[in-house]
Amino acid sequence: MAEIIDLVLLGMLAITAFNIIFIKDLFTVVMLFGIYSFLSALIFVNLDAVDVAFTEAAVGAGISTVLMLGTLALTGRKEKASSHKTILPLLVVCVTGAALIYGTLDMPLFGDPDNPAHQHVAPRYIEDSPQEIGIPNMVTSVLASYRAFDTLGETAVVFAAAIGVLSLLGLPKRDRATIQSGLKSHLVLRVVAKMIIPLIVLFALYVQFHGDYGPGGGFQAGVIAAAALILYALVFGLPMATHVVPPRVLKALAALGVLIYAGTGVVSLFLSANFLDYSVLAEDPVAGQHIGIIAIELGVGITVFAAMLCIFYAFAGQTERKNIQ
Amino acid sequence: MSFIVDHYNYWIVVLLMMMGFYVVIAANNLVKKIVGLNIFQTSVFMMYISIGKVNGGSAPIAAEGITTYSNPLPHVLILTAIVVGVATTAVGLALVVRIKRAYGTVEENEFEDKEDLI
Amino acid sequence: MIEIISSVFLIVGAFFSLTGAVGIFKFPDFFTRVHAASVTDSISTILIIFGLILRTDFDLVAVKLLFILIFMLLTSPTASHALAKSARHGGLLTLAETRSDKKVGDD
Amino acid sequence: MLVLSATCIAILSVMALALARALKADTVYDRILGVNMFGTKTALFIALMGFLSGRPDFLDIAIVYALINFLGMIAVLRFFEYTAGDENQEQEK
Repeated sequence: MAEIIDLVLLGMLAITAFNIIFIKDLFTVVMLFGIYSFLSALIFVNLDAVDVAFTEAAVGAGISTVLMLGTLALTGRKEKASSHKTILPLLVVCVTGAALIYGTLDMPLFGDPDNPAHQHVAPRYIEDSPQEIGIPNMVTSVLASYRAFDTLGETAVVFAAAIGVLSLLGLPKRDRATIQSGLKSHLVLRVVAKMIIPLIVLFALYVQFHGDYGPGGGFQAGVIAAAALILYALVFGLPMATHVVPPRVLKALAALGVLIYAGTGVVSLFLSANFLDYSVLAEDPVAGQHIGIIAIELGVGITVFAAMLCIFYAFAGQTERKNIQ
Repeated sequence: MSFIVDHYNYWIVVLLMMMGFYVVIAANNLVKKIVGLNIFQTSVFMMYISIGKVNGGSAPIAAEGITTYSNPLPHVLILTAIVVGVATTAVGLALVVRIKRAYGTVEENEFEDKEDLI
Repeated sequence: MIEIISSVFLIVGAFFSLTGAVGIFKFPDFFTRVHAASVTDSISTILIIFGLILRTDFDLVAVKLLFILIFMLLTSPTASHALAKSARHGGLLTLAETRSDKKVGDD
Repeated sequence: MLVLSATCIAILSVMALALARALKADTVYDRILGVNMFGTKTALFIALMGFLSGRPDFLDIAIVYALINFLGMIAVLRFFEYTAGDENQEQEK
């Protein structure tokens, strides 16, 4: 059954991607890209990667689509006819594809338990991490403890991307609240949005702190919390949203998250252990690991939330500015 | 037959990668190029996750009565890669917005006529 | 017994969602198509989620399913409503209106 | 188990039909309708898949799907209201 589902989903994915190539209306392209993200997340669920699916659904389908729509609002939705010759790109792509397919012939079989990728460190993570770290979700323990350096780097990249977008576009001024925006005429929508936004924030908190036991964690929780405020901004207008969470606070929060993460590492340094080795944070090493993971997941969540919301504010601020002119 | 069953996942992933790659090099519009880049990126993610799958395995969250788990390592790598991917996409889109403001167009072939404006 | 009830719920829910999918192709104009999609969406969500709840041990999983149900029952009709309103606002006409327009045009 | 599989296949075919609608649509609103239907059915499909694989504790993903689908719809509507004004202005010019 899982194989059939996999095949059908991959087929739909290929059809969607194939259509994206030929459609000239960029708005449709972005909508299809949303479907594409949803489908790939479904495939991740089917291949047992629940955490990855969680992230792809929230980030890929949610935030990417919103940002792309914001860009389209500024740049126009029609793609002009291409002047490129299509032969050369097609040739390059076919040669690359043929080389890769030739490469896959030597790949280990799909789903084979003797695959070399499963022989090296994975057995250790699977067998020892529930005892060593004390939490059932192996992805979280690898992400936040064994490979904590890597995750620190990723968090810093997200932070840097937010800085990059801000330096390119700038944040909206806070007291420009005079412009009319938001979906004023949709009364039902406004009422329902008011009802579900608290639910979303609650769910984000659940994901943040339940990430040790089920799928979830700081990355996903940050994005979901940002999605709640993006929804608020879309329905009630950007000025209202910047009133609730001012951009100034977001800048501080984005830095604070990275600081919490790195600070946890420094604390463990002071307790005469390695950087980001949480075992010394409490008397019992397992409890120490747990404290450390909660702390750094919190840092990740705060940074991702603030960075995503900053990026959204920057794009939304641009569209509002265009509206005035 | 078993050869196809053992490899079809990789082949479709390569196909998706080719489509994304084609959009990146053949499309004129910068926004579409970024969409293509995202398709390419997702296909790479799928490749990793396919490698991590174990037949008869289950999601790598410890539970009673389950003995085989899929490999958690690719999941970790891809989880962070997705978030970083959207962050870089955001930077790319921000650049597109600035290009639109500076040149008045996001079509690649129209920049050449406007080079003297810089 | 519970198993059978749950199966009935699931099958009826799947049937309704299939009718909805047929509806978005077969109905003549956009507003009837929204109708087909949104009504069957709600009913099939209710039936399938209830069918699944009966298969749980009534623990956290059942609560999560209920949460999904509440969430989807709030958002899905709202989205359909907003979409239809937006289409109306954007100047889309119903089939009857298009016909009467044509008649006026013919005269 | 058989019933679950059958329901899964039914939902999967509904998703395929919704995708077809999103790809081949008369108006742009039909396209959005297809995408929206696809999203809600995907959320249901995830819930079903959890039961099918015997680990139903991953329903959080279905919640995220429902949420993101709604967010996407609102973003699209907002985009419409926004660009509609633009097009009117262009016509006036």
